[in-house]
Amino acid sequence: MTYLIPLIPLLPLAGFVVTGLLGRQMGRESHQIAVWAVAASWAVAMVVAFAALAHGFGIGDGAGITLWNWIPALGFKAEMGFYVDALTGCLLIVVTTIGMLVHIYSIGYMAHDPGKWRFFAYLNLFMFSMLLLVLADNFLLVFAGWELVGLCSYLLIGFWYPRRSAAVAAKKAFLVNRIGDMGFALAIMAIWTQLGTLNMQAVFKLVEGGGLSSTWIAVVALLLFCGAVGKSAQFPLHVWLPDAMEGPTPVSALIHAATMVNAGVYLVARCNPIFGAAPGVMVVVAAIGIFTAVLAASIAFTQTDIKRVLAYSTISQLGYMFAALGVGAWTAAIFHLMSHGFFKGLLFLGSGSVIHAVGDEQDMRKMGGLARKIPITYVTMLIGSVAIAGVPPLAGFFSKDEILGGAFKSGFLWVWAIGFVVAGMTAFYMFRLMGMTFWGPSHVDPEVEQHIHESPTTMTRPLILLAIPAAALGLLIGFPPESGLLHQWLAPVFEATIAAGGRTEAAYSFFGIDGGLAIVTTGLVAIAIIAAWRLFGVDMPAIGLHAEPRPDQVREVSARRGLDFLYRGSAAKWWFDDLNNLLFVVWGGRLAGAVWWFDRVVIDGTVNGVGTVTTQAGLRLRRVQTGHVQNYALGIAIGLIAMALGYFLIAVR
Amino acid sequence: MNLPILSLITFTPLVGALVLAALPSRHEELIRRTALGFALVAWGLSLLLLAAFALGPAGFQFNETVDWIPAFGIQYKLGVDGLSVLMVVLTTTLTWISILASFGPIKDRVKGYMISFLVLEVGMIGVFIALDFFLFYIFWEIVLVPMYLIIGIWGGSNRIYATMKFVLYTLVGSLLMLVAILATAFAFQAGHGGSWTGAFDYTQLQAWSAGGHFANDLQILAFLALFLAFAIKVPMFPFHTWLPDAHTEAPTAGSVILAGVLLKLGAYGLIRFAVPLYPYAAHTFAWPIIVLSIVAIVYGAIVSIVQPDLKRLVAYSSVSHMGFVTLGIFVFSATALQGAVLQMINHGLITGGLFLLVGVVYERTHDRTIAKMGGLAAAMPIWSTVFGFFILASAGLPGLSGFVGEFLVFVGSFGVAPVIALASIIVMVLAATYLLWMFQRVAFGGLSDFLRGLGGHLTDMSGTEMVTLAPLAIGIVVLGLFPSLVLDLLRGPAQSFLAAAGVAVGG
Amino acid sequence: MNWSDIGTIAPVVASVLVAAAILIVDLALPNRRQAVIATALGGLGVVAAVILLQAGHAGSAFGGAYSLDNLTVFLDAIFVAIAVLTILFGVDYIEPRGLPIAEFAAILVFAVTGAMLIAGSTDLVLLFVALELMVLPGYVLAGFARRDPYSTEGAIKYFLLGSFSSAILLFGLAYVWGITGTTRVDGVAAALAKVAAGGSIQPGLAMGLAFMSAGVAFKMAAVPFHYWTPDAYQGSPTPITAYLSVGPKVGAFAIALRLFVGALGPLRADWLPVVIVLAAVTMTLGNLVAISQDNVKRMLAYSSIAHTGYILVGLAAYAGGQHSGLSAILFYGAAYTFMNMGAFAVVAALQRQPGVSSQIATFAGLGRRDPWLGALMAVFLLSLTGIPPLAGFWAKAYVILAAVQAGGWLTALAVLAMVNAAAAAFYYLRVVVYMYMREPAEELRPSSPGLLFRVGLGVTCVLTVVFGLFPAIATAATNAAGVFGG
Amino acid sequence: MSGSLDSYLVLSGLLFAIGTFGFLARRNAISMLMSIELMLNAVNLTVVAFGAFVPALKTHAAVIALLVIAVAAAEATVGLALVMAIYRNRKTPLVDEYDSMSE
Amino acid sequence: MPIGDSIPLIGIRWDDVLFVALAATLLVSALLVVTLRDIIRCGLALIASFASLAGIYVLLGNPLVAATQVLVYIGAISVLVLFAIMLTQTKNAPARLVFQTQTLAAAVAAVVIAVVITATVLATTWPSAGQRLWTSTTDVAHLLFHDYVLPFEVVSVLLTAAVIGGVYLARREISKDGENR
Repeated sequence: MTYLIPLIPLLPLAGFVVTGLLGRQMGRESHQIAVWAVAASWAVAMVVAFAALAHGFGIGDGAGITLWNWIPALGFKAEMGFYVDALTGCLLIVVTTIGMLVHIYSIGYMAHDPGKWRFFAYLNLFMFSMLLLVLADNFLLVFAGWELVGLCSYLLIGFWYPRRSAAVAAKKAFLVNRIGDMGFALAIMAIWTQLGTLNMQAVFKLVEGGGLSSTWIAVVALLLFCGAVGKSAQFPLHVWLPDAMEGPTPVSALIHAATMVNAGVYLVARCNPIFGAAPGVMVVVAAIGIFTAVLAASIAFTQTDIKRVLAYSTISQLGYMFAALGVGAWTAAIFHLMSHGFFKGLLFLGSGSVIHAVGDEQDMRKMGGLARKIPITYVTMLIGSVAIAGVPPLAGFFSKDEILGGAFKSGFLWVWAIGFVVAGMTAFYMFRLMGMTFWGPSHVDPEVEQHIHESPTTMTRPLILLAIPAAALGLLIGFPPESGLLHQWLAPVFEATIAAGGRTEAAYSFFGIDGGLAIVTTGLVAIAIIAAWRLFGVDMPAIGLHAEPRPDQVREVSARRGLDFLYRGSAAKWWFDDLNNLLFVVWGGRLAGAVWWFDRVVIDGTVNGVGTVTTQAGLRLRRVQTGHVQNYALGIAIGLIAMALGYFLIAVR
Repeated sequence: MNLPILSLITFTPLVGALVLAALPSRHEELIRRTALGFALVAWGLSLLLLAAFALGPAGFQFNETVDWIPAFGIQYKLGVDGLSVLMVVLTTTLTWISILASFGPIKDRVKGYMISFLVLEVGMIGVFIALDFFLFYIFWEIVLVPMYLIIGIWGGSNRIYATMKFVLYTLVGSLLMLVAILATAFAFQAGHGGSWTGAFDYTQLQAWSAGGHFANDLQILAFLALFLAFAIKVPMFPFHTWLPDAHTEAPTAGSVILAGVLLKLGAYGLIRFAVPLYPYAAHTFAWPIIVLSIVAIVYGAIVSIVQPDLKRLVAYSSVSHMGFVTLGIFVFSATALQGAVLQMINHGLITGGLFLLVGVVYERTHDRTIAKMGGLAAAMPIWSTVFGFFILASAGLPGLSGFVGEFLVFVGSFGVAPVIALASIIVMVLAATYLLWMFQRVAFGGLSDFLRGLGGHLTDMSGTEMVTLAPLAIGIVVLGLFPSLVLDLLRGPAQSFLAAAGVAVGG
Repeated sequence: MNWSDIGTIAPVVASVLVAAAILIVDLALPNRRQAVIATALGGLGVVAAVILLQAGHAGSAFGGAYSLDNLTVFLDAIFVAIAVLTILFGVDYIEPRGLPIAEFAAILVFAVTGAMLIAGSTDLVLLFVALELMVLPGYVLAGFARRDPYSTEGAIKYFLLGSFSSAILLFGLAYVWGITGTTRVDGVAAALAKVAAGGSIQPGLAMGLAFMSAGVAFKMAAVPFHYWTPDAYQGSPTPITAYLSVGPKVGAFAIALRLFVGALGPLRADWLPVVIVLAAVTMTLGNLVAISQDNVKRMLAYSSIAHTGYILVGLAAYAGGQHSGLSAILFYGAAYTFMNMGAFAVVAALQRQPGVSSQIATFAGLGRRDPWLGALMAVFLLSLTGIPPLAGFWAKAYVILAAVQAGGWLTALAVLAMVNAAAAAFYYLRVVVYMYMREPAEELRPSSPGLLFRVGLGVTCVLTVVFGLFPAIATAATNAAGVFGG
Repeated sequence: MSGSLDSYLVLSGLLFAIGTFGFLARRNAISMLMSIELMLNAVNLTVVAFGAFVPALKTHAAVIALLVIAVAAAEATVGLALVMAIYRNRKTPLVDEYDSMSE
Repeated sequence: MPIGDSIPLIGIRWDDVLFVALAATLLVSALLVVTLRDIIRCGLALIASFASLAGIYVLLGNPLVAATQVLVYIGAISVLVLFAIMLTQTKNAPARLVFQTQTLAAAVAAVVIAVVITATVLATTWPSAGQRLWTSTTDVAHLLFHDYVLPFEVVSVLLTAAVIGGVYLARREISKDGENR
């Protein structure tokens, strides 16, 4: 099996190279190679992934292959090698499946774009990078993939480069990511200098064996988490992800919902032996995660751009995952990662279909009543929404429930409490989105309205294909709770850490605390959904639900004393962008300008000043040469006297 | 093989220069091709050298020694170790690329230009292979004159100011270095009963230094003089201000060579001479130099952000990138040193490529102001793609060579003191900031009014231009994936460097 | 006096005879300039041959007043070369201006005879008389374009100040003579060695040294005794400036060697500080003022002052205990002779047609208009700057090496010299800038100098390069310096 | 008084100083020339005085003095010829009007 | 009747009297040379100072030098100077044409030099015999043509060169060497 592993990333890489070099010449068929490459990669990945899951590969006993010694420096070594265990397998499933579906979806979505070949080349490159990240067996290679996915994200966000906002968003995404990457890079250096290896399995062995002092463990964990925060758009580096929606929608689905943004979660989960040994850092992870979850959810409340709502939702869900990691619910985090990957991928692709339908309009205030016009999209998105809202028995319910349960049972009551609230908020804003988009009266531009039509099959089929796991994944791998298939798969990866943590969890008790929590949460979700229906309307004749939206009430609620501040803050994304703009663009620009001034005036001024002083001295001194011979003679006489005095001084010495 | 291959490589361009001198200056095309031919021959010879170079043994290979001025023990002594070989290949490669890249842009006084370039090559190669301190100095100074002419004659509007600044600045450093070289040789002579034999011989000087025979105050003074000369050349903060001017005014190929090779001369001098000969002083000043390097790394990047001119931006980025090199040298770690040398090569490839690309645009627009650009991605897609590639390489993207060098420096310095890496790693963000912002302004957005006004002149890259860039791009990818090609060559030099610097070698 | 004495001073005798022959040929064949030139060059060739025949021989004549040794031969060779080059460069310049070649050549040869006598002088009186023989014709040469107000003005300034300094020098000599009681250099040295051993020197001797130092410093054009240089150099006909910039200067250093090294060597610790200060002030002031010059001749005049400073570093190194300083002086003298004459010769070539000024603007576009002349000028200027592998570089290197070897304050002086050299690059390269990087204001015709002139330029250029690539002349310089022991 | 070397040397020193003053102060080239002659005479006086009081220098002094006188004559010849030449160009013997080459 | 060594009654030596008289004449005439306005009178004063110096040479027991002084300085150089004065038509001139603006500085410098020399002379112990020695002319001739024959010959060459140069410079000639520097 091991020899198959390199094929998984190399197939998309080959696709990238071929499409990149020849795509322009291939014209309308430029997607072919890219799509087939990913499809092939998917096939191989499935074999590998299920083999890995079936074998129950865990820490240190997975399948590895080393291609070559990448950096054989004196005092440093990093190899080009891959490693597959159960965790990798889970990720492979998500990445390749959604990746393949997004590729197929894009055939239709990008059909008329002149840069289609470029788009597919970039997508293939992304697939390669992401798979490299997932498969890498050492930290440096993970970092390489880490940076490369950042690059692809940059390229794809800025895909429509003539649009200034796209270019700016692309740059912002890359830069913010890089801030986190600095931490990751430092972590790698710390690991190398402390342990002398970057091979992850070897590092974990060493950490477990006590090869690293607790201080260094905490430092490394914290630095790694910095990287994760950047890539997974956690507070305070969450600002890039909403802007990243400037990219084509398939990109948002693939990169900014289902795969790349999960890299942070993956990294922390992958490094569970390190994090597990740093309880303090775990608290930080949980805190940042849950804070991000509530922060992003609060912003999602008021956004009007359909993709931005989904983006903030993504941030919020990622926060959940980090909270799960932080409380030690490792499997729950990965579970949520997978389910979220599918339903959020679905939601994004669906939103792309919506945007496609209404003539590239993303403002939900100019939508409404689309349910009947684009039914497939509507239905699949509804499934996604229900899933994310956490309505049983869809995927989101199980994964979210495990997270909240994990938090509660491991004593992180505050995490649970906030997470509980966020669950309600999630349901609310998702149904706000559904209501504004699909239900109620149409606000679509009459011009456009006539052209609204369902997307082509290349686009709808992926939606359907994604809706299946979004609906069924929970039951499939997450049932029964806390001992489903996924738990069995991932146990080898996490069990050591959990055991080392010294917490033996009580068995899942449906008729006990777990069931209670689930019911409470579900209740809150139901309330939130109904509230959203009241405010934004619902129209589901199949189950006899109908309610008109009430914009007046929305206005009234949002203007209520005490709430108006929250409303404005939410709408303004809590002013993070403005703060960043002030700090980095305005003040940073001024600082750079000041430094340049310093360079020109002080440093270069000194250099030129030396020249000027020299020249001026010359000009002054030349005046001695008056042209009058007696002046010269007097000069000589004075020189003579000086010399005589000099000699006398020496003589009497 | 008893072929004096080093002399052959060194003097092939000189023969070329003489041949060119004999050609009548009106046959411009013939002159161009002859120059390229000789540069290619030198390149081929250097590749031969690389192939014949034995990886195993430490020390210098292909040695050639002829007494030159026996009265002072000055020899014509050449020899290469892994470091030198790499630098020679870099030099010969960039030279032919530069010459080829000059075919179009240089239309005036072609003969003088090509002669200058070939003579420049002689000096540059000579610096890298001279094993006699005095011979080194002579080649060092020979480099100065053709570059002075290249900037001064074929440069931009403010070329005279720039070239004078370049020359005077460099001369101040190098003349003081001469004093230091002579003082060192004299100390050696005085220690050998007044015999000048070997007083300028690198290996003997180094052995003498390793024996701890150079007095501390001599070391301090000589090191400072050498350091000044090399720091100006590198250039290190705060001796860097000649660089933006020189780069901005130089013709494209001049900038390529300036960035690609000339800056390396300083770093090479530090590695080859300044540290191994004066280890005490090197250790004494290591921390101040490390601080200066970090300042250069961060400062160069910050200043790059606000540069209005493409070339000036790349020039300041060089200050930042070369900061890694000096940092890597003075943390005295094998890893960091290897990273530093790798960084030297990377910087040659990447920045050389960036200057070529800026030159491509300048050829068409006769302007380099970033504010006037915009939308080139649509107008010149191939150019933009290649430009983007080099920018990413410059930003240190993994998989490309820039990453490995920088990372090795980081790791090495982190091992010495994490605070160094902590202070300098911020450049990851800053570099991305200035590069991507520049790229955004140049390539993205709609086509600017200025560019639209050029109409049909705004053609994409020509075949020749792609040929000049292809080797660099290939080098960047290959070294990014297989840095061992370089690192293996550096094993010996790094070990002997550290041994000379008095640091135990790990790994 | 006997025949062997005559044999010992054969070059001097031959030189005097050449001067006489030139005048006789001119009288016998009026208006036949070729004959005069042939006589002069042929005669100087004979002199050169005589000098070469003397190479390796040693001896003294006239009771020790004159000594033939390696130093004499070395310096004589330089002086003859200077004479030949001056004639080669002069003809093309003197002719179009209607000045007589014969007088020019004869007076020049007289001056060079004086310089050659200095080289061999080991007697204070002979030294003084020889010095006068060198400088008096020099005054005449400076004013050789006697209808030209600049030339005569430069000449009279040169003359007045020169005579003044001669009187000062002579006054100092008288005191040294009075105290040591002998005019023979070795006698003086022996007497002073006793004084030096005694520890303190008499005020009278100190004053004598002061006056003598001032006099010699004047001849070298060291600051603050340099005032005559710019005016005399600028005023003189350019080939004569070329001569003045090297002949009297090398002559002055020959005096310094014979007098300060040969006679006053025992007191060198006493004159060391003076030389250090002189050297420092001289090179700094020379360079600073040269930077602001717009006339190339005047710029080169100040640059020659700066070079005096560099050579003085060698003397200081000797005084500081490093014998190698002496060979450095000699090498510098030789290298400086050729590169500086070359530079002036290019100026002269440009000024071949009367009316062309030596303003720097004249050089604009020279590299394009006259590529060979431009290239030659560039070589000379780069050599003067001290760029390897040209002669000027080695000259500086040797001087610096000697200074560094001496250590202490001399190291500081060496550093100062190098800083100065860097500053000097500014004005030398400024000419290159004009030649290659600027377009001419007005189109000048390429000056096509005559064959003799081109030969001269070729020789200077080749020597400048050859001294650089194969500084074997250093061996000769070392041998010559060996005269003073060590 | 007349039997002491010091008095002659002081006398020559004063003469030298007077000559120097003349050289520095006078504007006429010929006056300057005359001042130089005074200085040279001062030197000669020194030499002869040494000869008269130091036995070892006795005869040498006369020879040196004679040579100096001859040199002075040669200088005067060239100097006066130069004065003639420049007078023809400038129509003035006042040297401070010869300043066409000032900085 | 032989004259005694010293003046009767006062006891001052004749030599001293002569010395003082000659020295005074010398200094005064030298001062006149550098201070008189009329340059012809300067020339005449110059002759006077030369003459008094010749007297001092005699007093110093060196009649040969004294004779040469008279012949060369008074007979040749002074005449040349006077000729030159005539030829340059310098007339009695107002003071501002005689003296430089830097006269005061010149005077200070001259005084300093005088003081330096005087102080030096007085502070130095000379290897003096304490009495005047008489120089015999034959000795001088012998020395001149033995030890000093080379300088002597060189001086003759020097004079030749000076004459050639002097003649060239002073010769009247129409030529076209207008220069532009």
